[in-house]
Amino acid sequence: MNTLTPNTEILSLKDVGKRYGNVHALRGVSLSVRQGEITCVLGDNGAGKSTLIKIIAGLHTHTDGVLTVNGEEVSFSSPRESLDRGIATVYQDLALVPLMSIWRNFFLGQELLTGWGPFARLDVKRMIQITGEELTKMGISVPDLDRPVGALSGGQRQCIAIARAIYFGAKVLILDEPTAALGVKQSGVVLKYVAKARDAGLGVIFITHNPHHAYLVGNHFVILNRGNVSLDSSRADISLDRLTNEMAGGAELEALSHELSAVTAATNATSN
Amino acid sequence: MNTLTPNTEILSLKDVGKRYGNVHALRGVSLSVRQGEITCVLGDNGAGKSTLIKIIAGLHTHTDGVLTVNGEEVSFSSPRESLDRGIATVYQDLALVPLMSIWRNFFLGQELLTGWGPFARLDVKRMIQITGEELTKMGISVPDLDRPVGALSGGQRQCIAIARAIYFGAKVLILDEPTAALGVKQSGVVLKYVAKARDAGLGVIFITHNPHHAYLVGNHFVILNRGNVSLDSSRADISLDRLTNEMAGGAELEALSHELSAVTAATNATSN
Amino acid sequence: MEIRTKAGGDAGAGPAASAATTHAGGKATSADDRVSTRPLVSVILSRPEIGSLIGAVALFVLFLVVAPTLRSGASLFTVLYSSSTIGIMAVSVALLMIGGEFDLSAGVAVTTASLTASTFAFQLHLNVWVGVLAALVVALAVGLFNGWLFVRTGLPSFIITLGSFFMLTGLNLGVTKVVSGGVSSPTITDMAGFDSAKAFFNYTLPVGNGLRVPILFWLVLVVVATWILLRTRVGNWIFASGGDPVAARAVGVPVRKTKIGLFMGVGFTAWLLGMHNLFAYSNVQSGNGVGNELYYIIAAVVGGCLMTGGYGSAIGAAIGALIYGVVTNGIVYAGWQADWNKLFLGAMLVIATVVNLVVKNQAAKR
Amino acid sequence: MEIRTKAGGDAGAGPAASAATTHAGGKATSADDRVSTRPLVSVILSRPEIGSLIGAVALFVLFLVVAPTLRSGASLFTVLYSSSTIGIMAVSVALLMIGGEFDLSAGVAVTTASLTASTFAFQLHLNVWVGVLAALVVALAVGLFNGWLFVRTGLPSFIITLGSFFMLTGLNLGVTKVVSGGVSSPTITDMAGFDSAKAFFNYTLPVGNGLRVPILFWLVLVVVATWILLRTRVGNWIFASGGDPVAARAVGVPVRKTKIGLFMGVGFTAWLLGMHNLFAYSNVQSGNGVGNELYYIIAAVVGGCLMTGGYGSAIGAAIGALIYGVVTNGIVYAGWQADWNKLFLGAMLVIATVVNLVVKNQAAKR
Amino acid sequence: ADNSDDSSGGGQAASTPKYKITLVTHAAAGDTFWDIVRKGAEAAAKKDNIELQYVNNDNASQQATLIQNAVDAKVDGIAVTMPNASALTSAISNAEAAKIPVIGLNAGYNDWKQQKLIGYFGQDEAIAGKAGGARLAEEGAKKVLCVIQAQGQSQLEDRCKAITEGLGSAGSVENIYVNGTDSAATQSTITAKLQQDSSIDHVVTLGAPIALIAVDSLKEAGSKAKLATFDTNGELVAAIKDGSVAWAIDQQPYLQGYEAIDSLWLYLTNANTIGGGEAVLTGPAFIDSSNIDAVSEYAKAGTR
Ligand SMILES: Nc1ncnc2c1ncn2[C@@H]1O[C@H](COP(=O)(O)OP(=O)(O)OP(=O)(O)O)[C@@H](O)[C@H]1O
Ligand SMILES: Nc1ncnc2c1ncn2[C@@H]1O[C@H](COP(=O)(O)OP(=O)(O)OP(=O)(O)O)[C@@H](O)[C@H]1O
Ligand SMILES: [Mg+2]
Ligand SMILES: [Mg+2]
Repeated sequence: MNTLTPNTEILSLKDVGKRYGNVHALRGVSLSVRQGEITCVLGDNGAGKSTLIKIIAGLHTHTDGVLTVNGEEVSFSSPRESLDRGIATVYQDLALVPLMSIWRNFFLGQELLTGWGPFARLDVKRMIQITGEELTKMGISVPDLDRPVGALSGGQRQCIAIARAIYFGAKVLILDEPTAALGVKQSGVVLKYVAKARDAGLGVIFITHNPHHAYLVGNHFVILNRGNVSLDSSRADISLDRLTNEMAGGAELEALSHELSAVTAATNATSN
Repeated sequence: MNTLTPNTEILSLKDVGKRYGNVHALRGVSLSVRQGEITCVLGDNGAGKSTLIKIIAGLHTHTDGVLTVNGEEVSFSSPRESLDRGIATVYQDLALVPLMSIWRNFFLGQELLTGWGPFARLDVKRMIQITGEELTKMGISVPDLDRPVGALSGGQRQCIAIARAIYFGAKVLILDEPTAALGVKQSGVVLKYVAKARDAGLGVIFITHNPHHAYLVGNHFVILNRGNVSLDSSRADISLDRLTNEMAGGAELEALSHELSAVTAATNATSN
Repeated sequence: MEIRTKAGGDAGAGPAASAATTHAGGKATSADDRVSTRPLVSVILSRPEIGSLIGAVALFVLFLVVAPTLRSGASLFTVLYSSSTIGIMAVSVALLMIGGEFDLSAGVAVTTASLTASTFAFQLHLNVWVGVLAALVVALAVGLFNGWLFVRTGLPSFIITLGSFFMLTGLNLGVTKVVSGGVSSPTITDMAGFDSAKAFFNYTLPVGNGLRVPILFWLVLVVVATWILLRTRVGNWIFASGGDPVAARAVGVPVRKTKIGLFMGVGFTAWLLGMHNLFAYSNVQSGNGVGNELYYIIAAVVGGCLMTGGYGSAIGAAIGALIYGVVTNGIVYAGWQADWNKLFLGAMLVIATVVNLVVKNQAAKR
Repeated sequence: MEIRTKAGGDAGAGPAASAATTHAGGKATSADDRVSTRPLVSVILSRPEIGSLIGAVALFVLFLVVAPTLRSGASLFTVLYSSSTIGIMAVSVALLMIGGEFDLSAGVAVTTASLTASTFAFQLHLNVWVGVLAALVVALAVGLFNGWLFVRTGLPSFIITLGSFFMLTGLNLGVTKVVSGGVSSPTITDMAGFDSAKAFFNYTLPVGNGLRVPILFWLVLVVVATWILLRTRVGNWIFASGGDPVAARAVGVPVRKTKIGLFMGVGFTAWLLGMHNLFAYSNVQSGNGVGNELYYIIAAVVGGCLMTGGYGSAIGAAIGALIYGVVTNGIVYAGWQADWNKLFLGAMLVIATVVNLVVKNQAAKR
Repeated sequence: ADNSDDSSGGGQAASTPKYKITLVTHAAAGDTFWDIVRKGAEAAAKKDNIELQYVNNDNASQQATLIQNAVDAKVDGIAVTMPNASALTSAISNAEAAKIPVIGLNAGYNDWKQQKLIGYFGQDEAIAGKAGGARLAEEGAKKVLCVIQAQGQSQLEDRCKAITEGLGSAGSVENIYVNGTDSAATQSTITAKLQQDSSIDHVVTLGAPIALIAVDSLKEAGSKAKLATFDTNGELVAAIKDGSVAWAIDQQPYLQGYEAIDSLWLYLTNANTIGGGEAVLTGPAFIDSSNIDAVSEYAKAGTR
């Protein structure tokens, strides 16, 4: 299964910054994504993780610094350009069209055609079949692929977005908190997929709040703090415990845990 | 801190069901929420958790069974009715108006007034102040409360919704995956708040995919599986391990974990 | 309990962790160094109406240069009057638009009000003021009907009010025809109460060349609407109902009542303008008002209201109406070829909104 | 690694867990017992156009009863012809609406096309077909301009096309006036190519009382548009661009190009109808077309298109146009008082959409 | 209804078979002028035991459809106004092919023969406009404002053009467009024009309701210009009486409606045609202070 080429750098950011009006959401972020590696980006709420991936995905244009893909300096002005360079993204705030059916959403922007010339038409049958297969692989149960996406549960929608990105991911796969809305089983499936994508030689950026999930698959860890990179370390140089603590508030949670368990114990005593 | 009255039942569901067209999302769900207790609802993606809480919150009307609040049988036709009975809800798909400012969203529907009669006007100063205080307490940093909510990160928005529900929660507090989009620290704060609400005598329904979070605060656990209750147990009768396994796919994740760590080890060996 | 166990082991771990904690915790609300305080000018520029204000000023200056007539006080009052007859309606239409809905029947509803007042008073030989009250009831009822049908059916307001637009147009014509035998309202100039009603609805203040009272109505409406929007509970509900009705409903905002109220608000201003038209022009053609609804919507949109709801201001709508008045009259004052005036109007409209946009983008960049 | 450690301890825990696993895993896609298969009737009922089809049938039956004239074949062709003059435009307007945008200039663009063809051919003494081609270029350019301005400025299309509505109205008048000295297009009946162009754009098929060619154009357009919407890549993009442009752009759909294309599609149908009008009525008043854009939008909305975009069908728009034709002609055939026909039209519009809604709700319940 | 007394038609209704006749006009909804036409037509219909359907649309192609509707309904006769005759050609020839007699009124003076109508009642817009222009010249007009209440309508433009011709070298005419369906906007626009150009000494409106609004504009702008108009209605006659409007060009709309229907009836019952192959002119006539008393009583009844 290991078809790894040497870890060439596919994508790199150097001193990249982004302003939204008076908010300087990212400042001097440097990062690199290598083939066959998973780079985990962690950080507090509002740290700038989504902003970072939106730049790579071409949804926003960075205001400072240099973005390099395959050694070539780029500045994406549309997601199409990013997609065309083989970068597939799962957005945190999803990117599904609620009124469209599941299979149309799955293939949106990358529709399969059959026939040729002016008679080329959507290969509906195959698209439905593939969508069904891919979703089944992810272990979610969607009985009617013609239903509009808007009628699905949050997790089901997330699964479609992930399945799509993985199916179409060519060189780089970006996932922004893909497991947030997912159940234990589905999270597991997603992690497995992410690992598989890496093994197939893709570069992966994986954003998550869950250090356990991150440590389970990551090769490289970057922690963002208020728009700055506060930690950048490879797996070999960091332990899970250290990682958890490096994330803002790690220590606080520990204290809380103590406190809560005391309360819970007390409550249990009263109520039982 | 323990101001617990005896655990009277505030809210109960008996054989409640809900159909969306040809989808029978909930079937024969029975559940009860007691004062000073946290009922955790767990389950797979699409199991019907959000549907369940939308019924209690008055957003959907149930199609079968009986919903009782304070011993009185009810069928909510609008969220207002539910709110008026002291039920505050944090929705999974949030319920914030993107174009409105943070403080206006916080107090939406429960605005504070000053002055009287026809001269009653919004007490803008106090609302801004309270919003700032409550958000600070949750540990999130939002510099300008006049900014529209649409410009905030996913986690920041989630925090506002939670802070609001907790601030206005009167008798029952419902949280649908409140910690999904949150960082470690914010999750901790939310759990602490939930525990505090319980200690203040509220009944809490807490929906999550994270059995760790659930076990940390829950008194009672309900697992939904494809619209049915598959487990209903009080804290005393179940261990965290058991709970994790009862959740669909628990076992699968374990296996996966093994598999992944093997892969990761292999990868590390190759790449370093 | 995984997390707890672990926590026990690592409490107060590395210095990095605790540093982060202090940094993020506590009174973080004021501590974020990423946010520069917005300069006052940019705060001002981010108001919905500012773009259109600048557009209005630019157009006004343009016409002051090319149309010397506009520099006289009398012309200014003509422009203001002309703006006010759009502006009165634009206020309520803007509120409705902020609340997320349209009213295509707004133009003909004005005529319905005028016709009701005159026909009612004339046919029943009552005091004109009774007709005025009857018109108020009918105008509010039209708004209520629109709102009720909207809320009951959940159909887009565009289609509901398009239906009532046609129905009112038909009723204006048909009822007038049946009642008075012609297509214009009966003459009520000689009826009891006419003079006092006229004195109220068509008063001319002895300011300069004569300041007509609709201008005052308009001002008062703008002030009241602005107050409602920014400083009352209902204002909050209007923004929320337009911005995200599902979310608003979920947090307990009475979305349906708010929207019905907004439709009735349009009814109210239609009544006010209808009464002015009736008493200023003594009689009303039953075909009048058709097409004006578009001008009201233009004023609101040019003034910065979002067509999709949830954003806008009453002042903006007033400025939009002013732009309309300046342009339509300015073209005449400039003595430009009448054949081309629609072309100018269209170009001005686009220019005003583009200026609006540029200003907003500038504001966002600061 | 918390989870892994734990997993090691508990692998293959209780029977409950493994039961759940089998249940949820594997070929779950077909295994969910909560979903009853939707009966065929409900699948059909959930199509966007079905509600309006039922509305159309109901109205047709109503008028067959009250208006005996309608029962003749000749009358049917009149109704079809009258519907087609709305329907041709309604197809492209519906596509545009599904793509999330409006075109208020659609009505006058038709007149622009007619005027361009006749003026161009007349002034330059060219073959009429050259004028026809020039009109096509101009009509597409109008669409391109609308689309380009929309994409460049990001302003709502309502306001952009309102601007071009006014500008085209002004241009139609001003240019015609300058070129021909009057307000109607010059007579080109005696010019080279007129007869062949007329034979094409105003052909009457010898079917029954005479089937006029716009009915065929209309049918072809509906078929092509339906094919595009449901079976091509571009159709997918149209739905996505209207349903959620941000999401569509994020997955790589060329939203801007799609929308520009849709605006140009409106230009194309405006040309087609404009040519028919020119050759059927020999000359064109430069003030024509104003207000027709609303009828196109009505047809689309009555036919089930969502005003907010992302949902609808070309067949629905055609049915909407048919409803319009049945109602407007039906009222005349029924001999109802002309004064009230707007009232009837409005009432029918509301009834048709309410029927539409009821049908959809019924469909959703199954 | 057959036996009801009719003040203007007079006497008993005819005992001829009940014919169905459709009157198709290019009226915009809610124009008082067409009220009078219609009243005349209804009076004739009542007298002649005719079932009259009145339909109108100001768009030429829609008007053609209305004629086609009448043909489909197999009516016995059609009366039609033809502001844009070429657009109606095919519909009218369909009627004639179906052996339905068609008569013209109000508009179409130049085209009715070519369209093979059985007669025409109306005025020649050119003659009317020229007469008006000549009268303006007589009154010493130097600068005339011609107010058009709907853009892009030939018959309105033609009136202003004819006035220009009638005025000749005596003065100049400037056209202005107003939004005829909004009194306030109409008033403001005319006011603005008068403020802009104080040399305007005469204002001509093309419809009675617009003239009544222009009265206010003149007042507000403080202009001394004289006001004249095409067509009349009850209020306008009062305005001529009190001197706020100088004169009106009258084309006797009541007569147009009445005669059109009546001559169709004559044609149907007795194959008569009126006019000896020429148009029957119903105007122009001037109504001013000298002859206003003669018409004011009828104006109140809504027939002048
Ligand atoms: N469009 C925008 N306009 C203005 N500010 C923005 C915008 N989008 C994001 N921000 C701000 O930029 C900062 C970073 O946001 P971002 O969404 O990247 O955070 P994040 O790390 O993804 O957080 P989370 O974990 O909550 O998703 C936040 O302070 C946010 O409020
Ligand atoms: N409006 C709707 N119309 C039709 N089906 C719906 C609708 N809302 C939800 N469903 C279906 O009902 C089922 C339960 O959905 P629900 O949102 O309650 O799941 P959930 O347990 O909250 O899932 P998650 O953990 O992913 O949020 C799903 O199969 C979903 O597709
Ligand atoms: Mg994020
Ligand atoms: Mg859910």
